[in-house]
Amino acid sequence: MSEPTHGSTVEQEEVVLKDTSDHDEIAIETTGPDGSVLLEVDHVTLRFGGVVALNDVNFQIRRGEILGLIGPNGAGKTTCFNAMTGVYTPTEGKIRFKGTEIAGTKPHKINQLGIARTFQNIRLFPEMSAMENVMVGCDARHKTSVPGALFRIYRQRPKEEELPDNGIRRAFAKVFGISRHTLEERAGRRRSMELLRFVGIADRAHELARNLPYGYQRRLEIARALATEPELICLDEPAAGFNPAEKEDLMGLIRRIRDLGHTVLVIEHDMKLVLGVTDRIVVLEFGQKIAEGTPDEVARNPKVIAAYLGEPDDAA
Amino acid sequence: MDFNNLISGLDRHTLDGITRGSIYALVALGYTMVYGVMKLINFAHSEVFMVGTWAVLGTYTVIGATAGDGLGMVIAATVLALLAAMLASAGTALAVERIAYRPLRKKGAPPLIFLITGIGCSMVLVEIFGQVLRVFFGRPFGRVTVNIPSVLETKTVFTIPGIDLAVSNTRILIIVGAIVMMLALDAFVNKSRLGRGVRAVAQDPDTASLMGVNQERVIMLVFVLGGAMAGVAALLYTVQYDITKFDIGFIIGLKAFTAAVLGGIGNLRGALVGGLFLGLVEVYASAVWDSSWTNVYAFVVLVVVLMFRPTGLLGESLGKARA
Amino acid sequence: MSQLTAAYRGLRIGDRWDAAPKPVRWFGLLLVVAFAYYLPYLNILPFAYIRTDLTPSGSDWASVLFLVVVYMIVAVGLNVVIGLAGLLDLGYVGFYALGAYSIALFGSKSSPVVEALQVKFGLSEEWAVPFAACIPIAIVMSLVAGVILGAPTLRLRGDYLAIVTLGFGEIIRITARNLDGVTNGAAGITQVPTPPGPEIDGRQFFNTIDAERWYWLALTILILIIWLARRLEHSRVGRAWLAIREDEDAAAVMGVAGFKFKLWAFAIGATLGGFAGLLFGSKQQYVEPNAFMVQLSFLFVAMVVIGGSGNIAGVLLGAFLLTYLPERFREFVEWRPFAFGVALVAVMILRPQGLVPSRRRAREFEDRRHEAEEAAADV
Amino acid sequence: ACGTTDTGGGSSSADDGDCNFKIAAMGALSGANASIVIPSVDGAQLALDQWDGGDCTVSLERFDTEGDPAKATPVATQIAGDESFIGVIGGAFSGETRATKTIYQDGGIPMVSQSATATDLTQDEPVEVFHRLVPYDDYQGVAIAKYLTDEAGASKVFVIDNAEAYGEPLADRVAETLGDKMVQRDKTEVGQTDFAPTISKIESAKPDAIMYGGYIAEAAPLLKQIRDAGIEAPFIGGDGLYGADFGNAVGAAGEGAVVMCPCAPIEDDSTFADDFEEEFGGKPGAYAAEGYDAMTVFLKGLEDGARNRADMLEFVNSYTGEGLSKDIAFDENGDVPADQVSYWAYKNEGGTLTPEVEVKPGS
Amino acid sequence: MLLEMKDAVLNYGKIQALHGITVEVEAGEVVSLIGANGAGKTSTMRALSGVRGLAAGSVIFDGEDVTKLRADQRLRKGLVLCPEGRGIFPGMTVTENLNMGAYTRKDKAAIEEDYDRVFGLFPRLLERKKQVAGTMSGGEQQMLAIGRALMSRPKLLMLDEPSMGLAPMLIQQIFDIITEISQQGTTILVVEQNAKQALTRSDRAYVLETGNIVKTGTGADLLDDPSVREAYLGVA
Ligand SMILES: Nc1ncnc2c1ncn2[C@@H]1O[C@H](COP(=O)(O)OP(=O)(O)OP(=O)(O)O)[C@@H](O)[C@H]1O
Ligand SMILES: Nc1ncnc2c1ncn2[C@@H]1O[C@H](COP(=O)(O)OP(=O)(O)OP(=O)(O)O)[C@@H](O)[C@H]1O
Ligand SMILES: CC(C)C[C@H](N)C(=O)O
Ligand SMILES: [Mg+2]
Ligand SMILES: [Mg+2]
Repeated sequence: MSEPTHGSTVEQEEVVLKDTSDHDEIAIETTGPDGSVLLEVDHVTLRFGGVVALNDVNFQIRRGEILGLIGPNGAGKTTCFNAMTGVYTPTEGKIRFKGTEIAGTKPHKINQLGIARTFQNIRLFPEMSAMENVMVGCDARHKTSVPGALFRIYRQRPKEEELPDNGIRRAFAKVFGISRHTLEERAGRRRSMELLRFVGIADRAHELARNLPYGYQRRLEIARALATEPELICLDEPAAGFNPAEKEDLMGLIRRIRDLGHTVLVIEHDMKLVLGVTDRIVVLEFGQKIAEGTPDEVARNPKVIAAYLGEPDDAA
Repeated sequence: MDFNNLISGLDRHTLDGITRGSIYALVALGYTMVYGVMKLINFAHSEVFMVGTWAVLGTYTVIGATAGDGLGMVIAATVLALLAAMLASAGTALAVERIAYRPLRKKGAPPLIFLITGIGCSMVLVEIFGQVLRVFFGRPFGRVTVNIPSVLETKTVFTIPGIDLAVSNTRILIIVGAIVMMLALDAFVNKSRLGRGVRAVAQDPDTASLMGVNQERVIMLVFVLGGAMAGVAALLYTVQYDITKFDIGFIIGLKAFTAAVLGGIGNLRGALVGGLFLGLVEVYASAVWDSSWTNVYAFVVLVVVLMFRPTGLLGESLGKARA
Repeated sequence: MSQLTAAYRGLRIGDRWDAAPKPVRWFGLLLVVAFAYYLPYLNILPFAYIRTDLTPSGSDWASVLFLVVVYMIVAVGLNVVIGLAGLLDLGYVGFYALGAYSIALFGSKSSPVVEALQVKFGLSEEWAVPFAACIPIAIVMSLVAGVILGAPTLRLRGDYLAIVTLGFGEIIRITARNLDGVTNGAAGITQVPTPPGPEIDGRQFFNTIDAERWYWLALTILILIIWLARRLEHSRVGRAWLAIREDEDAAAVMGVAGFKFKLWAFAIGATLGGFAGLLFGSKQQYVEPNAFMVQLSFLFVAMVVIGGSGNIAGVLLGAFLLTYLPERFREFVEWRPFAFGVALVAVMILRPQGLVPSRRRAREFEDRRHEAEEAAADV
Repeated sequence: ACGTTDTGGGSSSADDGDCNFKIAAMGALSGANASIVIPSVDGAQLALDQWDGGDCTVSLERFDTEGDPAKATPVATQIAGDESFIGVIGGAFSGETRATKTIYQDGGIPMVSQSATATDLTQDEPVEVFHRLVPYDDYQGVAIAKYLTDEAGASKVFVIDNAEAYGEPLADRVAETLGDKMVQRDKTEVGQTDFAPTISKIESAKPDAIMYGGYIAEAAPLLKQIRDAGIEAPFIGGDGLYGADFGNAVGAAGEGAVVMCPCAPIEDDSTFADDFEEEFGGKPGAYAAEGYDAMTVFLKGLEDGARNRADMLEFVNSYTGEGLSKDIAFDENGDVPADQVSYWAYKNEGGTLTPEVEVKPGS
Repeated sequence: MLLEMKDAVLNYGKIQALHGITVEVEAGEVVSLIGANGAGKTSTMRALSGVRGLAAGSVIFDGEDVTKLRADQRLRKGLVLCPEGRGIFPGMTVTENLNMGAYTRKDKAAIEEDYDRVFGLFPRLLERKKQVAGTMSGGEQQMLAIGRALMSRPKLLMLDEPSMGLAPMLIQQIFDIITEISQQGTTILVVEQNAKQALTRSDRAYVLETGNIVKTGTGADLLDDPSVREAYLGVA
C-alpha cells in the first residue's frame, strides 16, 4: 500500500526508525506551566458587515494549560481562532501573545512567534506525503532559503553524531563542516518521523495525505502543527468524526502534547472530551463570553446549560 | 500628447469606446462563463468568435446580400446572419468542448493541460480557415483579410443635440444589441432554474450532481451560451468593421479575456463592466497619445485595477453574480 | 500508440534507474552528457535521420540544436515558476526579451544607448560594454524586472496572475518597439556582441557559421542550471513551493512565507529567462521586438506542460520536441502550424500528465484519472 | 556548418567543370504575410523553368522563415554552410534580411533580394554580398510625398503608420519630405481593426489626403472606416499594400485608393503574365517580376562560367542587364543605381490595381 | 426492498475501500451504518448516491437497477444524499441553497410548504435567509445541508454524519428530526459516529470494518453486543 515515493522532496531512506518511547527529543523550550499569561484576548470585537461574530470578548490563556473554547454553533469560536492566527483582524480590541500585540500580523509571522493551529475543515497538503506535510511544519524553524539551498555555502561544524559514517565523507565533513541545508534536512526528517510516531500514524508516513483515512488526517494536522514548535497550539474540533474509542485516544494525545510543554487551546463540541481533558473552559454564545471556569463550574453553570448543553444527559 | 483632442471630442470618444467595449464584453462572456463553471481559461474562445464572422460572410454570400439592398433584404440578411453566426460559434464552442476538453475531464487532467489544449484548438481553428479550407476551396479562405459586404450601410440616424454627436445605425445596433444580450443572459443565469444549476456546478460540481443537476449538460450549456454570445459579437463586429481574417480572433480574444478579468472573471456583469471600461480606456488613451501604445494602456490599467481590487472590478464567481 | 506506451511502461526505466547503484547512475549520466556534446556531429545512419539538414530546405543542424538548448534553459526556468511554485506565467517572453535587449542595448556599437554613452563620456565609436559585463547587466535587469512585476502581482491568485504576466510580456515588447530613441524601435539593434574567444581560420571563435560552438556553450550553461535547479527542488524551498501550490493559506499558517517564496520563484525564473535571451541575442547578433510576441510565451508554457511540468527531464523533452519537430519537418511548410495544433491537442488528450511527468504528478494524475473514470457512469 | 559538409571559404568541390547548383529562396512562405512573398518566389521558379541550362542543372530550394528573423538564422546558416548553394534570392522582408546578411557575408554567398526595402540594409551597414532589385524606402517616401503634392495636389496630409519596421520609417520619410504640408501624424498597431481614435483625429484635422505606411491587413479596415465616417480625402499607401489582396479586402471603400510600388507594371497580355498564369494559375502577384529577375541574374552568372560563390559574387557585383522590372545593375552598396529608381502609382479600380503614373523621386 | 446494494466493490486508485459489501434497506426503515474512521462508510454512501461508480456489484433502488446511473439521475428517482462535510454552495445564499434542493421539482406549491417546514425545523436559517452560505459557521452549514436535502422530498434520505461538528443540543435536535422525518414516511440511511444515538433510533444497523460488513442486526441487538459496545460506544 505505502509504495516508496521516489523523487519526493523527502528522501526517506535516511530516516532513522529507532523507537523513542520517551518523547524528550520533540520537547520544546518553554518556561513550563507557571501559570503566567501566554495569550490575551483583550476586548475583541469582530464584525462582518452586519454580523457581529465576536462582541467584546475577553479571556486569557495561561502557559501550560489546556483551555477549552466551547459554545453553540455560530458562537464565534472559529472566528476567534482566525483572529488569533492572523486570518482576520479584529475590528476592535487587541490580541497579545507573550505581551506583543499580534492583531494584523501576517499568518506566517504569527506562526513564527509560536502559535500553530489545525483547521475545522482539514486542510492538509493533499498531494504531499504525510511525512512531507510534517516536514513543511519543521521548515518553519529552519533558516535555509534560496541562496542557501542553491549554493550551500553556509557551513557548520557538525556535532559528533551528525558526522557521516563513510570515512572520506567523514573527514571532509570534519574539515569543511556540513552545510546548514543538509543538517536541517536531516534534523527535519528525524523530527518528522518522531512526530508521526507521537501522534500514532508513523505506519503510513509515506502515503499521500489525501489517501489517509479521516482520522489519520486529523492526527496528521496535529503533527504538522506541532512540527512548527509552537508554544500555543490551537485545535479546532479535533474529535469531529471520531467514535468514542478514538476520542479516548485523542484525549490522551492532547494531554501528552501538554506534557511536552505546549499550551493547548481546543474547540470541541464533544462535552465528554472537553470536560475530561481541559483545565479551564471559556464559553461563547452569540459572540459573547457567557462563562469561564473549571470544567466542573462550567458544566453546572445554568447559563451554559441553557445555551449549550441542554439537558444534563448529553448526546455523547 | 494631446489632451485637447480628448476633451474636445469627449462625447465622440465615449461613443467609440462604448462601441469597442460592447464587442469586448460580448466575447468576454464566453470566457467568464466557462471559467466560472470549469475554472478554465478557454483559449479557443477567440476562434469561436472568428468562426462567427465567417458564418456572417457565408450567409451574405449564400443569400446574395450586398451593400445597397432594400430594407427588407437588409433586415432578413442581418437576422439570418445573426442566427448563422450564433449557430456556428455555439457549434464550434461545443465541438471544442466535446472533442478536446471532455476527454481531458474524463481523465481528470489538471487545469494547465486544458490551457495548452485550448491553445492547440485555437491553432487548429485558425489554420482551418488560413490553410485547410484554402487548399480545398481557395479564396476567400487563406491568410488574407477578407471583405464582408456592408449590407447594413452606416447612416447617421440622429444627432444628439447640444453636443452635436452623430449616432449611426450600426452603433445603435451594436450597443443596444450587446446590452440586451447581456441582460438576457444575466437574467437567465440568475433567475432561471437552469441558470441556478449552472451556478451550482460552478461552486461545487459533486454536490450539484447530488441535487440533480446534470453536470455534463450544464457544461455543454455554458459552452453553447458563451459561443452564441461570441456569435452575436461576430455579427456586430462585421457590421461595424466589414472584414474578417483567419487570425482575427487573437487580439479580440486577448482583449475580451482582459475585460473578463478586469470585471471579475466568472462574473457576468463583470464582463460587461470590464468590456466597456477597457474599451473606453483604450479609446481615450489612443485619443491622447496614439494607438501603438493601446495594449500598454490596457494592461497597465488592468494591473492598477487588480492591485486595488484583486478579484476585478465586481469581484469573482458566477455564484456571487447577484451580490 | 497505447501498445507503445505500455511497452515503455513495461520497461520501468525510471524505477530501474533509481534502483541502479550510484556509480552506474553516474556512468549513465556521463554517457548521456557525452552524447549530447557529440550530437552536432551525429552522422551514423540511421540515427542521422534526426538531423534537420538532410531534408530539402532543411536548416542547419547545429543552429537548431542551439535553439533547442536555449529553449531548454527557458523551460527549466519556467518550470521553476509553473511546475514548482505553481504560478501561471504567460509573459515569460518578456524576461527573455529583456535578456536579449540588455546585451543588445549595452553591448552593441550601434545601439542608441551605447551611442549616447559614447558621446557623453567622449568614448571612441568602437566602444561598447564588453560581453562579460553584459552578463551581469542582463541578469540584474531581468531579476529586477521579475521582482518589479512580482511584487505587486503575486498576491493575485492563479488566473489573474496569468493575464497580468501576459500583459507584462506585451508591455515589454511594445515598449521596445516604440521607444525608438532607446531601442532603435522596430528596426531592432544589430551588431550584438558575441562572447570573446580565439580567432580560428580568420573568424571569431563564436561566429555565425560555426553554430556547434554556440551549442556547446549553451549546453554547458544548461547543465549547470539543471544542477542548481535540482538542488532547489529538493530542499526546504522546493517543499515550500509545493505547499503553496497545494494550499496557500494553510501553508501560511504553518509558517511558510508564501509571498517571499513566490517572489523567489519569479525572480529565479526571470533570471533564467533573461539568460536564455542573452544567449539568443548574442548568437543572433540582432535583436528586434517582433521576435518576442506573446505566442512565444504560449510556446514556452506548452513546452513545460507537454513535457511534464515539475519534472526537469520532462520539460527538457518538451522544449526539444516543440523546437525540433517543426524544424525537422520543414518540408510541410504551410501545414506545419496546423499539424502543430493538432499534435498539441492529440498529445494532451492521449497523455494529459505530460510526456515524462514527475513521479509526484504521475501518481497524482493516476489517482485522479481513476477517480474521474470511476466517478460516474457515462451516459 | 558542420557534419555533412566541409566548412567555409571560397573553394568549391564543384570546381571541376560539372555544373550542379542550388539556389535558395528565403522568405515567409507560410504565415500571415506569405501572400506578398510567394508570387516572387514563383517568379523565380518561372525564370528557372524557362532557362536552358545546357550542361548545368540548377534547382531552386524554398526556405520558409515565416518572416521571422529568429527562424531565418538557422536557415541562413544552413544555406551558407552548404557549398552547393551558389546564390540566395531574398530575404523577402527587411527584418529577416537584417538578421541574416552577416551570415551570408561570412559564407561569401551572393544575395539578390526581390523586395527588402529598408534603407539601413545598404545605407547604414552594407555588406558585400547583399544586392537588391528594389530601391530603398527613402526613395519611396519621397515618391509618395511627390505624388501627394504633385499629382493629388494635397497641401494638408494626414500621415499614419503601423509602428513597425517597414511602415514607420516609410511614413517618417514621407513626413520629412512633406514638411509643413503634413498636418498630423498618428500611429496604429498591427492586428488592430478598430481605428476610431485615428478616424476622429482625421475628422478634426480635415486633411486633403491621407497616407498610410503599413500592410494590407490593417489598411483595409482603416480605409473602410475612413470612408464610413464620410471622409473622402484621397488615400495612398506604400508597397505594403501592393497586391491583389488589397482590392479584395477593402471592397468598394477602396475605390480610387493609390498604392505606390517600386515595381513596373506587368502588362496583362505580356508573355511573362501569360506564362506565369499558366504555370501558377493566377496573375503575377507582388514582386513576381523582381523574383524572376533575381533568378535571371544568377542564371546569367552560371552561363558566364561562374562555378563558385566567389565568382558568382564578382559576377553579380558587376552585372548589368535588362530585366523584366527594370534595367538591372547594382551600385557599390548593392542598390539599384539612382537613375533606375522609379516608382509607379497604382490606382485601385474595381478591385484591381491599375498603373496610374510613374513617379521618379530622384529628379 | 427499497434499496439493495450487492457485492459492491469500490476503489480509490489502487486502494480498495469496499470489498464487496451488501446493504439492504426496507421502505420505511431507519438504518444506520457505523464503523471506525476509514471503515468505508462514506464510500458506501458515495457509491449509493452515484457520486462514484462501482468497480463491481450493483445497486438496485425501488426495483430498478441504477448501478449505471449518474448521481443526478438517481436523485430524480428519490435517492438523496446529504454528503459528509456538508457540501453547501458557498457562494449562494441560504435561500438559494434550499432552492437547489428543489432543483428537479416542479410542484411550486409543495415547495413553498417545504420551505416552511425547513425553516420551522431550523429557525436559525430563517434568520440568515440572505446570508451567503460560505460565511456561516460549521453548525449552521450542517443545518442548511440537511434542510436542503429535505427540499428534494426524498424517498430514501441518506445522511452522512449529520451530527458532525454540532453542539450537543443540536445533535439531540438532529436526531429528533431524523425520527420525525422517518415518521413522516421517509426511509433513512444514516452514517454516524455517534453510535449510541444512532443505534437507539434505528431499526437496523450495519457495522463496517475496513471495507467489510462485520455485523448486522437490529439497533437494540447491536447496542447490547459487547464487542460493539467496546469498539464504538466507549464502554468497556
Ligand atoms: N466571513 C464572514 N462573513 C460573514 N459572517 C461570518 C463570516 N465568518 C463567520 N461569520 C459568522 O460569524 C458567526 C461565527 O462563526 P464561527 O465560524 O466563528 O462559529 P463557530 O463558533 O466556530 O461555530 P461552529 O461550532 O458551528 O463551527 C457565524 O454566525 C457566521 O455566520
Ligand atoms: N478520495 C479518496 N482517495 C483515496 N482514498 C480514499 C478517498 N476517500 C477515502 N479513501 C480511503 O478509503 C477508505 C474508506 O474511507 P471512507 O471515507 O469511506 O471512510 P469512513 O468510514 O467514512 O470514515 P470517517 O469516519 O473518517 O468518515 C479509507 O481508507 C480512505 O483512506
Ligand atoms: C514584400 C514587401 C512588402 C516587404 C517590405 N518592402 C519590407 O522591406 O519588409
Ligand atoms: Mg467553527
Ligand atoms: Mg466518512
